[in-house]
Amino acid sequence: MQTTSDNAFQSHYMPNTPQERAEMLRVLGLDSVEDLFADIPQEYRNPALSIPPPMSELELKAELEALAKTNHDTKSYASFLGAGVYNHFIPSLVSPLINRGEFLTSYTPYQAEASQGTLQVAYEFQTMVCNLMGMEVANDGMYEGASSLAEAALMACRITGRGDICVLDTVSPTYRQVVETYARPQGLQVHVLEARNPHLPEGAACLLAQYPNYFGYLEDLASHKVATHERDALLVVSTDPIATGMFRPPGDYGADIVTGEGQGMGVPMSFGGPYVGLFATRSEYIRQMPGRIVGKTVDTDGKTGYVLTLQTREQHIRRERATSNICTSQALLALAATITLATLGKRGLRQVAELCYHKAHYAASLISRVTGYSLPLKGTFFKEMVVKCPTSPTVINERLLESSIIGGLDISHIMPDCMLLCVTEMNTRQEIEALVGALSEFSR
Amino acid sequence: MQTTSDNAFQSHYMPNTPQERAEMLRVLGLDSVEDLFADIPQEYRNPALSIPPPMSELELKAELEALAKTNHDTKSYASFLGAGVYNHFIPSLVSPLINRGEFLTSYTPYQAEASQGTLQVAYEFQTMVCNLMGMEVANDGMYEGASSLAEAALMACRITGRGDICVLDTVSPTYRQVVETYARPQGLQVHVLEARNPHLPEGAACLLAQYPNYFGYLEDLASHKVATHERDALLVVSTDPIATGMFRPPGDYGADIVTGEGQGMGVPMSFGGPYVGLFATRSEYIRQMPGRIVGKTVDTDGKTGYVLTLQTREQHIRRERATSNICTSQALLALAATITLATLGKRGLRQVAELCYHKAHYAASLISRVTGYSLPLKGTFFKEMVVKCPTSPTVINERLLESSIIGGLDISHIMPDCMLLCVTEMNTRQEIEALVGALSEFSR
Amino acid sequence: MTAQQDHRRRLLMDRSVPGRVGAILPSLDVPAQELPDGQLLRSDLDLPEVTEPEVVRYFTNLSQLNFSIDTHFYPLGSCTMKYNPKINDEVASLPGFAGIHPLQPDYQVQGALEIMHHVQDYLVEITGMAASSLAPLAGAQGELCGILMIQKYHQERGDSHRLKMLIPDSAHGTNPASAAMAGYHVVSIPTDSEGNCDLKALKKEATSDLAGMMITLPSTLGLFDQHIVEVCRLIHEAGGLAYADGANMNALLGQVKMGHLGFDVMHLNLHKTFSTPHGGGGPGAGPVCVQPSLQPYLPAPVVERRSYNGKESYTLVTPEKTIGKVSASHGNFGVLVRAYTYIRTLGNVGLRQVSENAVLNANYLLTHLKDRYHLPFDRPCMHEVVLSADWQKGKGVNGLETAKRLLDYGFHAPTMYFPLTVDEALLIEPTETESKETLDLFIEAMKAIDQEATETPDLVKGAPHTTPVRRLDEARAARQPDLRWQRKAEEDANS
Amino acid sequence: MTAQQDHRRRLLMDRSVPGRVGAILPSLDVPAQELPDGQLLRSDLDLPEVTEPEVVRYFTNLSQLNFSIDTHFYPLGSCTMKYNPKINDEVASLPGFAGIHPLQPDYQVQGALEIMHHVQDYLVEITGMAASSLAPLAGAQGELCGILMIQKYHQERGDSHRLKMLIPDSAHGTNPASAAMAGYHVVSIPTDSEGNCDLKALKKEATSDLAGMMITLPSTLGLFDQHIVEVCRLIHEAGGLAYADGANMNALLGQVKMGHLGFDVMHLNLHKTFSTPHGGGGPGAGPVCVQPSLQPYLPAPVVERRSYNGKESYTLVTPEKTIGKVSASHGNFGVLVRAYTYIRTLGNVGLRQVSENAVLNANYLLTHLKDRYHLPFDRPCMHEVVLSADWQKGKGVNGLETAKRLLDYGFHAPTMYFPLTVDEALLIEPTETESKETLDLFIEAMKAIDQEATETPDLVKGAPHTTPVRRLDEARAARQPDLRWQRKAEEDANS
Ligand SMILES: Cc1ncc(COP(=O)(O)O)c(C=O)c1O
Ligand SMILES: Cc1ncc(COP(=O)(O)O)c(C=O)c1O
Repeated sequence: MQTTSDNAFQSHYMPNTPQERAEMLRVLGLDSVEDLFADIPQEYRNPALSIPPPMSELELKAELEALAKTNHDTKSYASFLGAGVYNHFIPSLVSPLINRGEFLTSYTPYQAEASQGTLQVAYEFQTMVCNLMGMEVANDGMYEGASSLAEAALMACRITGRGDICVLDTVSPTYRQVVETYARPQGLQVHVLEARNPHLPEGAACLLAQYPNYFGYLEDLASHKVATHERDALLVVSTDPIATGMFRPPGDYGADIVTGEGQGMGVPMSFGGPYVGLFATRSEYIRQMPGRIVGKTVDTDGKTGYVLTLQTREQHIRRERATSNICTSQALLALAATITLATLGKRGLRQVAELCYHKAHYAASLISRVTGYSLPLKGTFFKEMVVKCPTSPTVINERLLESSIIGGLDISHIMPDCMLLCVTEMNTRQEIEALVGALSEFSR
Repeated sequence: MQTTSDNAFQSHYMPNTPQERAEMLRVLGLDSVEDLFADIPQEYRNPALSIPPPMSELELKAELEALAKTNHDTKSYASFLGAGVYNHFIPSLVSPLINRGEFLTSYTPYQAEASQGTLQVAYEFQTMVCNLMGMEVANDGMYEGASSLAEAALMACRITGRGDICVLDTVSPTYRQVVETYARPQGLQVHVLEARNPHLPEGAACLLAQYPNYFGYLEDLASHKVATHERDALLVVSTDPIATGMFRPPGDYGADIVTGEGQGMGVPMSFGGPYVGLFATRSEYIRQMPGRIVGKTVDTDGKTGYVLTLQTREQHIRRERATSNICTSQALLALAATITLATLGKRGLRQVAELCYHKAHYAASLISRVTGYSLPLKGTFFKEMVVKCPTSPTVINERLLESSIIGGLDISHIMPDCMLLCVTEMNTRQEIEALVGALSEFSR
Repeated sequence: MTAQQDHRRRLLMDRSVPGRVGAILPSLDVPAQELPDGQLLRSDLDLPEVTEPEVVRYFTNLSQLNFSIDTHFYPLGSCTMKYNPKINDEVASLPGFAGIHPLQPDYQVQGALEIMHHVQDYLVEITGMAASSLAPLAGAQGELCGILMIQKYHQERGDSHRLKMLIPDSAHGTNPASAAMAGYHVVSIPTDSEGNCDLKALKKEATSDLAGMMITLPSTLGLFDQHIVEVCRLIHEAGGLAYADGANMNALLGQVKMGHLGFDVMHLNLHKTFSTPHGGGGPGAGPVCVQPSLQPYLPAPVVERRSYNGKESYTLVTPEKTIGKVSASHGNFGVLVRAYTYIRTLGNVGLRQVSENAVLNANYLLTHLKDRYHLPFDRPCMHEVVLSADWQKGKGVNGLETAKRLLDYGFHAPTMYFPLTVDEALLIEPTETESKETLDLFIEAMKAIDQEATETPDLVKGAPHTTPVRRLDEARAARQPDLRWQRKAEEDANS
Repeated sequence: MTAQQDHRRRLLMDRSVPGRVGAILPSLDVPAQELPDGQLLRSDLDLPEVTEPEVVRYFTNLSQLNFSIDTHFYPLGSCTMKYNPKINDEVASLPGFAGIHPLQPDYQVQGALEIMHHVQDYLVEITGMAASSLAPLAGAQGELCGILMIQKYHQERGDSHRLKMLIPDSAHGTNPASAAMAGYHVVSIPTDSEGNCDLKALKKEATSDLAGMMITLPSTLGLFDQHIVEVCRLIHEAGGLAYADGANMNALLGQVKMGHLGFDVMHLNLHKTFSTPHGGGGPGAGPVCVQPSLQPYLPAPVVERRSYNGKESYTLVTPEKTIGKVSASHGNFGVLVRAYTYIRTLGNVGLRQVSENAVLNANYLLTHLKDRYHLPFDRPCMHEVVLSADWQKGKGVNGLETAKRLLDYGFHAPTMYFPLTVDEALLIEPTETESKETLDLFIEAMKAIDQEATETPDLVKGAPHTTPVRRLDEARAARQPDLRWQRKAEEDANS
């Protein structure tokens, strides 16, 4: 049996056996591996390490499966929770494809000739992001939606040479926090403006909007564009790519930078990550764009191939003058999104968007008929809506869980007794009606 | 939205669009696809097809997940059921590797130059089967354990030119049934002999034994070999490959043909299949062996490669004079077994076997101390044993299920009130003790 | 460079280093028990000692040496190499399906039995038969079951003298092999000049010792026998039963039902028509479907639906006069789940489109290639087309070489030299999941090879040139069989 | 032949055929709702129209164009390309982990929070720090967080004039970039002739405007700074804080704890040291670990364990003086599950063996190669060794060409031209999961290339020769950026 005493433990991940270690040390002219660590001051060497001993795969998997079961997941619960992270359909082919070792265990394609798979996928991804957003150029992905928006704000400041970032109050509060984290240290100011009537201060660098906004409603991008243009500022829009399957994309309204959270396109919710940030802009701004960019070129035989390009923007070349510090990004999730979009295709993405739309509106129509509930906001919403409840949404949610329903997000701190409810193509009519039934129990 | 009217339905599996079909028909000089089926008598064409309409992946997956949950599986229940199919550890790497499209979606390697992956795996598999069994040659796998044994009996009759198949009463009753199914039509006789003291009739072709036997105990192969040799008959042994991780293999005892069920080596139980049959014999009998065989050779440049070989035994060449009708076999499961054995390796397989042994014997020692229970059989058992119960095992099993335990097999029809109980490395001490606790409730 | 490439293909036992491990097992959590007599234990076991990373890299690299559906057009005739949907594999591996034991009592596995029952029903509906059994594990085993049913049927009627089984000369090798395994005397029936069963020959052989006839429909020539109803009638007239080899059902889904044409029994190849990945040579599943007359003989078990106190339940039963069991369990359940998923996904409408597109694609190839390759039967084909390379042979390039050359063009080769009745046969089955663009590229390649046969025949004869190995010496493999790794003598001495 | 190969790489939009679909979505099961004003809807969307089989074949073929850990030795320095255990991916995709939403209330996700809490604890234990936050999504974001903590720490103490961040010249580009993003003035500190931080230069810059210094340990030269304790002391003396870039922790696991050496804050690259597959460039995770002084500033959220009525529970909290949030959620949870699984699998004993073997393997390469490649710092290295191709350059072959030639030998190239301070640098990191046989083959290849540089330099200069494409024109890519597929003019006219 495997023992855990130091000498006896031979890991299944490491080939060197004691004999081989001895042989290699002989080549090095050393007595012990210890000698290789001689540069570490003696008094700090070999500290105690209070980590459990090695564990077999069989036992560990059983333990983790048990732990996983303590979570309330979408296989066992109907979920109406959204607010930036969504339970969307993931085609079965995504997992076997992204888990192919050649994609999964390669790295940033620095050696283009040995990385054409990754590189061509990136080119496909950039194409899709541009097309979804209605923009001219896109990068190969960012960490996730919020930091993408933050980086877009920084980019707008670089382009305009200005330091005032305006953000609508209909942008996700969390996204606004992340913008703050990124902007503050550079001495940039973040101003929150009322979305109904945003007055950009003189010298504003940009206006950040979310579309559909945090509350699920379409933002009036056309008039926001006018407002920003008046100030020679840039319009930066964070969008839900699924919404662009049916709604006019931000690029159509003249947005200058468009970002987004790509999670909804083939990436599981995974308690917050890994996801993939989307980032697109106009061609003229490309040299100010953060992130990796892949371009098409030819090899010495004239054959088409792909390479990392415009790298002089990046940290590994430009160092402290880079457009961002981003290095390891979220390539695998960009691959998942690319495969998902390829599978859904032109027609499928629209179908998904329309299913969301109709189901969300159906839910809304039922809920607004339940006494005590109402939809306080007006306008066009996509798959999310604010529902005013007769009592605390947190209390309601506890009750819903008993009916195997994960309710919407409690946003009482923004709008009293309000819940941000999300309905996607994953929610069946039965689930929607069960939700409405359970909500009715609180009606007054 | 997708409709299901015949014309509108465009499947995601088939590329031809209505436009393309029209274009292709134009090339063929035809008006309609119907015309291609003109050879089918008109009155039988286009019958009604009462199959449900097409279904989306999203809905179908949900339906199947719900259906799967109605089954009582080993993720939710501790299982002590064996009798030929076992809950053994499957390393995590097996699934991603066997699901690689290049392995998964290729076929029998008729084009050797385009199938070296599959062929080399087969050569590895044959090597491992030989080494496990202690035999000289092995084929690339059969359907499963029982039909492998049946084919071995037929082979023994061909080799000896005789028609009497003897089988021990300690061989699995199901395996014996399958031998009957295969032997009867050829006019071969199947004789069941008492394992304690088998008297082979004059002119017997072979003796079939199981090792460990159906009841979990080691068969006395040494003396069975003597008995068969006296009659110039062949000793055919069906074995559990995991047992060969610690016990002397049948080949050591002079078995002439060794078969087995490979399921325990990396293949899920899957309610009975797909599994993989093992088949090995002596070199001298190779031309009588059923199944596919892969051999090593060289290419025109002298490079090593692998090919299907000795194909003149097979149905596609020899037709009615073939050694078997087997064509599509279970290659993917042979791959799973090969990967599993490579991963477990010399040391791991022994560890698995020893874990089974110690846990099964621990369980036996506890159970035999519970009033009303006993172990009626004597001898050395591996991971299974017969337990005599105070009441009907079926009744006991119903109760065990309430404690999340799947009990052993009720073999009352063979030995009154007896249960065939199996313990593997997958059963924790806690599970074993819970089983014993639950069994005690029936003690009298 | 070669060192590294050779290294990649080094066998596991040559990679083995004493002391390396590939898995960590749990330590023993119960008191160690007394081991048996040492005589019973094995002293050594030659299995590799390699690490997990090495296992992964070795098998990943090996896989890349294969052509496959996921990477290549694979028009291997008679094999229905169609796309295998990924959802099928995903659902088959759900714990509720992959983690259940075949001997669990019925009440613990109702979901599994329900699926099997549906598959039985769907296959009955698709074939126009009365009942089915999912027990057979592949097409050949389905054939054996079908023949055993015919045999038992005759025996039960006291007709034990019927010892002859007719099989067309174009049949797949499993047909005669299966008939022989059942103890039948196989008589071959020739094909007529139209590619149909030669009725004259059939009539001559339809004698009173006839047990039955096995007919592949469409035949392995890719042709729908124009006299099939007459053929079945003749067999019945002689007191025989008509067996349909349904491995080629991809041509006929929703177009015609075998049961309507006069067949008594048939098998289906689920892995082909219903798209289980072929796994380098299996697993498959070969369910049998029968008319009412043969239902009592079905191989065990079959699933029955029962109503009890108004509650439906499913249970495994043994048909009354069953021919017996052909495996230890209930069939290749994992394959059945895939077939179920496939049928539900495509539905009635989709299944019909499968055969339409499969047949359309094959005829598209036929039309484009028949000027350059000899078409032995010049009429529309079904889902596959048989061509002959005998024109090319005239130029010194045979069918095998033509096929091997296709590998260089990035296509898997068609089935070669089968059916045996066509010289230099190339049996091409494109399937419905391939696109017109792919077919066009294939046509282009076939034409280019024909041209090469004229202009640069040595190029074709030396093919393949671009595969991981060049043409392999099969004769040597058979003459000096090397079938497993063996420790070299000097190593043995050291170990 | 080329047609078929070109076909395989054709872009999705070039494969698109109007009317094809790749997925069937459910039909609407609720009454259709009124659509909004058509003005709000988009009229068209350029996404491909391809089938599921084509998607699978396209991406499968593309994948094969990559080198990867699962297929190749990949000694890319500074990237820790070690084996990524398959169990990690399996458990991360369990429904209980992959199917939970980051905004579910704590009580619904206790299992997830428990894992995060354990990871926090393990990292604290491994680094010898006091607390950690798992929020940063990659190493670079971890750096930014660390620097923002330093910044806020100084600000809270009224030390807002500290605007200078020191960074050794060998540092990874993310270090200066992160410092700049935080608004710092970056000052580069040279490396001395031994490969250590130049203490003289450091002393000169350790002035009262010093905010801190970012030090990679071991450095990107693969060296453990022999005066590291002195370095930290000097920084502290000047009132600055010492930041450790822990991306190279693979060398030090269990050998030494950063917290003991005097560092105040550090980040780890979980995807490197703790083996999350690198995915072609992510995802990663860059947790930060800090001394007590910086704990209140940790990025949000962190997980706390609470005892309530004797019951333990886990909850997400925002540290008191947090620098804020750096993403919308809690970190790359899927990566954290993998790291947890990895740490538990190897355990205390195994983690220590990781660093031992990683360092041993690197030194084995160093010893064998230093005769043929210039070793700028001739002392034992840690987990990676920096060589220079400047001797080869003398023969007319540069580092890039040497690296590209390795691809022909079936090895991924080392990191080239980094660190910037070494001419023609080749940074080689073998990792602990590679075997001696592989290292020997690599050594052989490196020596062969050196010989080729002498004998057949053009062979090396023209490399690679065997990859799917030959040397690519990067200048053209940058000069005429072609960054996405665009419809050709004539197509536009037709569409
Ligand atoms: C026409 C025909 N019949 C029977 C079979 C045998 O089926 P299996 O290979 O599943 O045993 C095949 C398989 O290739 C076939 O093509
Ligand atoms: C030494 C060092 N520091 C920092 C980083 C940045 O980490 P990441 O790529 O995860 O952002 C890297 C990554 O390559 C690195 O090697």
